Amino acid sequence: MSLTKEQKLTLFTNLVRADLYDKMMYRRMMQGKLIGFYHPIEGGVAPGVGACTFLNKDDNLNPHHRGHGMAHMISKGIDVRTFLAEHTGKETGCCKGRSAFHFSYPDHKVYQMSGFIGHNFAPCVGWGYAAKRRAQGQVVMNCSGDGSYGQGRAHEAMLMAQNWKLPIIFFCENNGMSIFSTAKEMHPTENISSLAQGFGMPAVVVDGQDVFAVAEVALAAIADARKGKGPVFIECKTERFTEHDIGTPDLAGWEDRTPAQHEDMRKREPVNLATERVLADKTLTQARIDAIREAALKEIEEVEAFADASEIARPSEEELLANVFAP
Amino acid sequence: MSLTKEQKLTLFTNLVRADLYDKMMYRRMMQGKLIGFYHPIEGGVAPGVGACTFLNKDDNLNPHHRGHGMAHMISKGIDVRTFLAEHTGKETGCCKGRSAFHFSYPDHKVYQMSGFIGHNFAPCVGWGYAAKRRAQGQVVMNCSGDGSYGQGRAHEAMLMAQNWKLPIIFFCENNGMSIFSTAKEMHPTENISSLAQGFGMPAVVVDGQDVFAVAEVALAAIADARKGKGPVFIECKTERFTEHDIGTPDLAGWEDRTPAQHEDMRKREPVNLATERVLADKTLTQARIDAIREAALKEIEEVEAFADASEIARPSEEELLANVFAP
Amino acid sequence: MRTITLIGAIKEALAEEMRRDEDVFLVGQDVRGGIFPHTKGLIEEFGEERILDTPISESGMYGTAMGAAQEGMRPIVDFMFGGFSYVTFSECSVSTGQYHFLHGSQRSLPVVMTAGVGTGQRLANDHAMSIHGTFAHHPGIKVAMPSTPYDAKGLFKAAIRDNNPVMIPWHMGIMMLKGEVPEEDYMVPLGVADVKRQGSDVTVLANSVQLQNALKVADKLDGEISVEIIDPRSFVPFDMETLLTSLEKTNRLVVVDEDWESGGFASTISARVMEQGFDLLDAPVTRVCMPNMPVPGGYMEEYVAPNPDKIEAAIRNVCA
Amino acid sequence: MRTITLIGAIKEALAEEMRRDEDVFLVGQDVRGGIFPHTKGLIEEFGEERILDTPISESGMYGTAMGAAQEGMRPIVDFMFGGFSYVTFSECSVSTGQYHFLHGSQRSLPVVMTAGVGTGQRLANDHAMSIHGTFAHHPGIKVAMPSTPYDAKGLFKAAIRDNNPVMIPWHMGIMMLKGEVPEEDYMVPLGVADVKRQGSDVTVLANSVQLQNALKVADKLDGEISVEIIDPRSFVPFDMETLLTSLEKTNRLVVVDEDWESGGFASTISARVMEQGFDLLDAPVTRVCMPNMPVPGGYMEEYVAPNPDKIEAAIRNVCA
Ligand SMILES: Cc1ncc(C[n+]2csc(CCOP(=O)(O)OP(=O)(O)O)c2C)c(N)n1
Ligand SMILES: Cc1ncc(C[n+]2csc(CCOP(=O)(O)OP(=O)(O)O)c2C)c(N)n1
Ligand SMILES: [Mg+2]
Ligand SMILES: [Mg+2]
Repeated sequence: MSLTKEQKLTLFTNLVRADLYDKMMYRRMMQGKLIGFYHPIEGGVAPGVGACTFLNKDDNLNPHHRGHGMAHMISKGIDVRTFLAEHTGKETGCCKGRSAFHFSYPDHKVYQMSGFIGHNFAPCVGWGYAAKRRAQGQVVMNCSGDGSYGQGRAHEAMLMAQNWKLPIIFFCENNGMSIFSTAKEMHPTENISSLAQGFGMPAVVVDGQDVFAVAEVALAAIADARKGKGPVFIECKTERFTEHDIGTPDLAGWEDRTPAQHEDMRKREPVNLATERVLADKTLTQARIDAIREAALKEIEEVEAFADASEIARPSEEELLANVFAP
Repeated sequence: MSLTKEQKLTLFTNLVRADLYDKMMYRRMMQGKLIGFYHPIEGGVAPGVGACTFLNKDDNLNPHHRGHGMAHMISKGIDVRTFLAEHTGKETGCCKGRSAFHFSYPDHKVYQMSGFIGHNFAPCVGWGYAAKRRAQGQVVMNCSGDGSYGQGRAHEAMLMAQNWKLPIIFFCENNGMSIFSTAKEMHPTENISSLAQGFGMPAVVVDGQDVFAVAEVALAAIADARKGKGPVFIECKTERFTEHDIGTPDLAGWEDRTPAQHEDMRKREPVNLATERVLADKTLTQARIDAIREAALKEIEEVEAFADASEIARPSEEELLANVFAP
Repeated sequence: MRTITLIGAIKEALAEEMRRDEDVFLVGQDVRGGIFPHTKGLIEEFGEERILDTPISESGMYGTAMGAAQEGMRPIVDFMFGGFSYVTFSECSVSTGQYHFLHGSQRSLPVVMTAGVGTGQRLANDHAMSIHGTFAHHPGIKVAMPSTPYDAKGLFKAAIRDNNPVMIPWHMGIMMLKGEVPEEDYMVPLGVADVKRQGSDVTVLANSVQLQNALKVADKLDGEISVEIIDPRSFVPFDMETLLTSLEKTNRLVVVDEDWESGGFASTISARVMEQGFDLLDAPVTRVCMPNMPVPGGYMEEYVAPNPDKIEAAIRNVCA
Repeated sequence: MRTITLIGAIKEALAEEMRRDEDVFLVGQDVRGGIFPHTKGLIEEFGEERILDTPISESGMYGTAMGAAQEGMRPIVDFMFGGFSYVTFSECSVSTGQYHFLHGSQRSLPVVMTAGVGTGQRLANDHAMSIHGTFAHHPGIKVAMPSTPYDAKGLFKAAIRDNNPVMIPWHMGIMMLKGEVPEEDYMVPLGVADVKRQGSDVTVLANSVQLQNALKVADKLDGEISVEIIDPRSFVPFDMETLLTSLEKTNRLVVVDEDWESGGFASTISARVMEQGFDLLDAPVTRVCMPNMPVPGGYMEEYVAPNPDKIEAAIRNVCA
C-alpha cells in the first residue's frame, strides 16, 4: 500500500505534534507542573502516530503508556486539553482529576490506561468480541511495549483472538527497553513477534523510526482486520531516547547507558527522518514544515492555558463516596 | 536413542501398573471409597510413564493432574500407599489427610498438585533456577495437559526458562480435551508445541500412545537438559477414554462424544499397543506379562489394604491451628 | 407455588435475562456443556455467540467480559470455582472496582461475576474457600450471595440489571436446596437485608449455607431462646438499618460467616455495629467464622467450618 | 547512634542477610538497577546469580521464588508496587498460604514478599492501595509492616529468617524517614507489638505512615489528652496481649489503618477487641481508615486517606 500525499501530510503533522506534546510534558514535569509520573516518548514517537492516524473514531484503541498515549490519542483525533488538565489534577480533567495517569476517553473508545503493565491484553479480547458481534468493521488497535509481552496476559489474548478470529492488531512498540532491562535479556529471540508463530498469527516487523513505513503496515493490517481476516501482530523497532520516567536513572541493567549508545540511536530521530523524507519527495516545503510546527506549538500553548486556568479538583469526601458506584 | 531390553521391561511394567492403579481409583470412586474427585487417565497412561520412568530421585517432577499423577509418581519410584490413604482422608495419608487431591512428596521432589490448572508453570521456574545454580545436573519434568497451555503462566515459564536456559522439560500431554472443550477449538494450531517457536525453544511431537516412543524422546530431552542445553518442549498426542472426572458427562462442546469417536480412539489403547510390541520383539513372553500384571494387582491390593486399615484423620481444631505455620 | 433448586433458580434468572436483553451474554469455561447445572442447556437457546467457552485463560476469559462491558454489553462471567477468580485477580478486583470511579464516573462497568464457593465437597482450600469478603474489601464492586432459591433468582436478576460490577457467588452446599420460586420476573434489590425469622432474644446474621444452618439451630432452640435471623443478601451495599433495628429489640448479635475470622466480612459488621450501635449491645458481638487456616480437605471441614453446633454454642454464649 | 532512612535500613537488612546465608536471594523487576533504593547496588556485591531481574512476568517472577523456596532456598521477591502482587495473586496468596498446612506440615515455604505501598505519590489506586489487610485475610502468610527505620531492619531480618511466607510491604510515604538504627545484627520478632508512646487516656493502634501521623497528633494533644500509641508491627501474628494490656489502662481505642474500612484489618482488630475486651471499653472502638473508594489520584488522597486531622478528630470523639 503506498501513501497519498495527503496521508503523508497528516502523518507528518501528527508526528510533529506528538513530539512537541511530549517535550511539553517533559518540561512541565521538570517545572513541577505535572502530578504523578511521566514516561517520555522521545525517539519512539513514530509507531503510535503511524498506528493511529487512520483509525476511525469507533475503532478501539489501547494507547501505549509511553508518552502516556498522547502520540496515539492526538493521532486518533482526540482533543487532549482535558488530558493535561487531568495530569495536573484539575476539575476539567478527562476523569475529573481523579485518575492521575489513568485517563479515559470512552467516546473515542479509549477506555483505560491500566497501571498494571500488560492489562491492556485481557479487555481487548472483549472489545474484539463486541466488534465481531456487531459486524460493523471496527478494529482494535492494541498498542504496548516489548516489556508488556512478558505478561502471560499477552499469550491469553493472542490465543483467544486467533481462536475467535477477532479484529485485533497486536501492535508492539519494541524500544528494546523495559525500565532498566533490555529486550535482549528479557526475550530469547530477535523479534518479540516470533510469539505470533505459536498461534499461527501473521506477523510483520517494521522500522519503527519511519512513520510512513509504520503507517503503510498499519493501514494494511487495519484493512485486513476490518474484512474479518483475524488478528495480526505488528512489531515496530523503535527507541527510547530518554530515561524510563522522569527522575529514574538511564540504565541498561545496572549501568548507565553510554554516550555512544545514545549517539547511535539518536542518529535515527523520527521527526528528522520524516522531515528529510517529505522534503526529498516534495510532499512539503520547509516553509510548510515550519508552519506545521508553529501551529502545533500554538495548539500546545492553548492546551496548557486550558489546564492552567482550570481549578484544582477538590471534591468533598462525601461527593467522592457518592461516585463510587454508577446509578 | 534406542531402548535397552531392561528399559523396555521397566517401562512396560510401569505402564501396566499405572493402568491398573487408575482402574482401582475408578472402581473405588464408584464404590464411594474415595473423597473429593478423581480424573481417570485411561487411554492416556503412556506419556507419564514414558516421561518419568528414568528420572532420578532428585529430579523435580510436576505430575499431571490426570490420573492424579499416579502414572508419573509410581514410574518415578514413589510408594503411593500414602497417596491412596490421602485420597481417603486417612491419618496415614502423605499429607495427613488434609489435602484432598493436593498430594505432595517433597522427598521425591514432587512438591505440589495445584488445584489451579496451570499453576505448575510458575514454580517450575524456581525449581529450574535452583537446579541450575546447584549445577548437579537435576532436571525439571513439568507434565501438564493441552488445556493448561491456555494459561498465560505457561508463556511466562517458557519465556523465563529460555532466557535463563533452565533445565525444564515442558511435557504436554495433549489428549485433545479440556473437560468438555476440544483442543481443536481452544488452540488455533495443530500442535500446542508450536508455542515453543515463539521462544526459539526446541520442540518435538511424539505418539503419546506409544510408551516406548515417548520414553526415547524423554530420555534424549533429559540428557540434553542435564548437560545444560536449556528447556525443551515435548508434546505427546494422547487420548482420554473416559469422561473428564467421575460424575461429569462425556461431552465434546455440549454434545456427547459419539460411540464412533470412542471406538476410534480405543483402537490405540496404550497397554495393548505396548503388549503387542514386547511380544513381537520378544522382550517379554505372555507368561512374563501375566506375572507383571499379577504382581501389579497384588501391589495394589496392598495399597488398598494399607489405606483401608488406616484411621480417618480427625485432628482437633486446635491441633490444626497449631499447624498453619512452620516453627 | 412450584419449588425449584437454588441452582435451577440461578439458571432461570440467566435465561430470562438473556431473553430480555440481547446484550446479556455468558462467558466461562465449559459453560456450554455445563460443569454446574445453571449453565447447562443455555447453549441450545442462545447459541455460541452468547454462550462462550474459553481456553483455561482466566485473564482472557474475564477480559472478554470486561472489554465487552466497556463496549456497553452486559456480560456474566462464570469462574466455575470461586478461587479461580484469583487467577485474574488484578483485573477482576482492582481494575474492575476502580474503573468507574477513577475515570470520573463517566462510564459504568456492568460485569456480573459468579462462581461456586464453599465447603461441603471435601476438595480443600483452593476449591472450597469463600471469596465474598475479599471482593467486599475492594471498593467499586457490589457483592451478594443468595441463601434461598427465591433470593437466588431475584438477586441474579438485580445483579444483571445493575450498572456496576457485581460479584455474586453461590454456595455449593445449598445448590440443590429447594424452595418456592415465582415464575414471574422479579428482583431482589441489592442492599436490602431480609429478616428470615423473627425473634427477640438474639439476632443472628448469616448468609448462604450458614443461613440455612442458623435456621435449623433457631428451630431447635425454639421455646428456649428466641432467635431472629437476618440474611444480609448483599454485603456491598450492606443494609445496616435492618440490622440495627433488629438489635434494638434483641441487643445481642451473632455473625456467622464461612469466610475466615481474620479479615473476613464478619469483622467489618462487628466493627460497624461497635461504632454505630455500641449502646444497643448487652453482650459483645460474637463471630462464628472459618478459623484462620486453609480450608482442610478430607473430613475435617465438617467440624472446622461454621456448623450448627458452633452456631448454637455462640448463641448460648451470647445469651448467657 | 547513626541515623539512616527506612529504605536504607531495609537495604541493610537485605545485604546482611544475603551475606550471612548463601540461600537468600532477591528476585524482582529492575531490582539490579534499583527502582527503589533498597535494591540499588546489591548487584555489585552479590552478582547476577542472586540479584535476579525477570521480564514483566509476575507469575514467573513469583514462581522463581516459590519454587526455589520449595527447594530449600530463601528467596525475597520484590513486587515493586504492592498492587502488582495481585497480578499473580492465586500463587502468592492461596497457593502460598496453603502450602505448608495442606501438605501435612511436611515442608515450609520461606518466601519473603515485599513492595512499596500507600498514598503520598498521587498515583491513584493501583499504585497506592494497601495490601497488608488482604494478605492478613489469607491464612498461612505472616504479614508485617515497619513504621521506623529501626523496625524496618529488624522486621526484615526476622522475616528472612522465618520459615514461613511473609508479606512485608513498606509505605512509600515514610521511605525517607530517618531514625537510629544499630549497625549490629538484631531482629524485631514477628508478633510483638511495640508501645511507641506511653499514655493513659486513649490507645491508638497505628502502623507505618499512620503511626508517624499518630505520634504527631499525640504530641499536639499533649497536656490535653494523654495518648498511648501502639505499633502492631505485624498483623499476622498479631500481639493481642499488648493491646489488651493497654486498654486496661486507657479503656478507649482508636485504630488507624490506611487500608479500606470494608474488610480492612482494622475491622478485625475492632471485632477481636469486642470479643476479648468488651468489658474494658468505655467507648466504642473507632476506626480511621481509607473510605470505601478507590484511592483517588490527584490532590484528593491528602484529605481522603487517614491523616493527622482525621486521627485527632477520632481521638477527641472517643474521649468525649
Ligand atoms: C504489572 C506491572 N509490573 C511492573 C510494572 C512497572 N513498569 C512500568 S512500565 C514498565 C516497563 C514497560 O516496558 P515496555 O512494555 O517495553 O514499555 P516501555 O516503557 O519500554 O515503552 C514496568 C516494568 C507495572 N506498571 N505493572
Ligand atoms: C485455574 C483453573 N481453571 C479451571 C479449572 C477447571 N479444570 C480442571 S481440569 C481442567 C481441564 C484441564 O485440561 P488439560 O490441561 O488438557 O488436562 P486434561 O484434564 O485433559 O488431562 C479444567 C478446566 C481449574 N482447576 N483451574
Ligand atoms: Mg520497551
Ligand atoms: Mg487435555
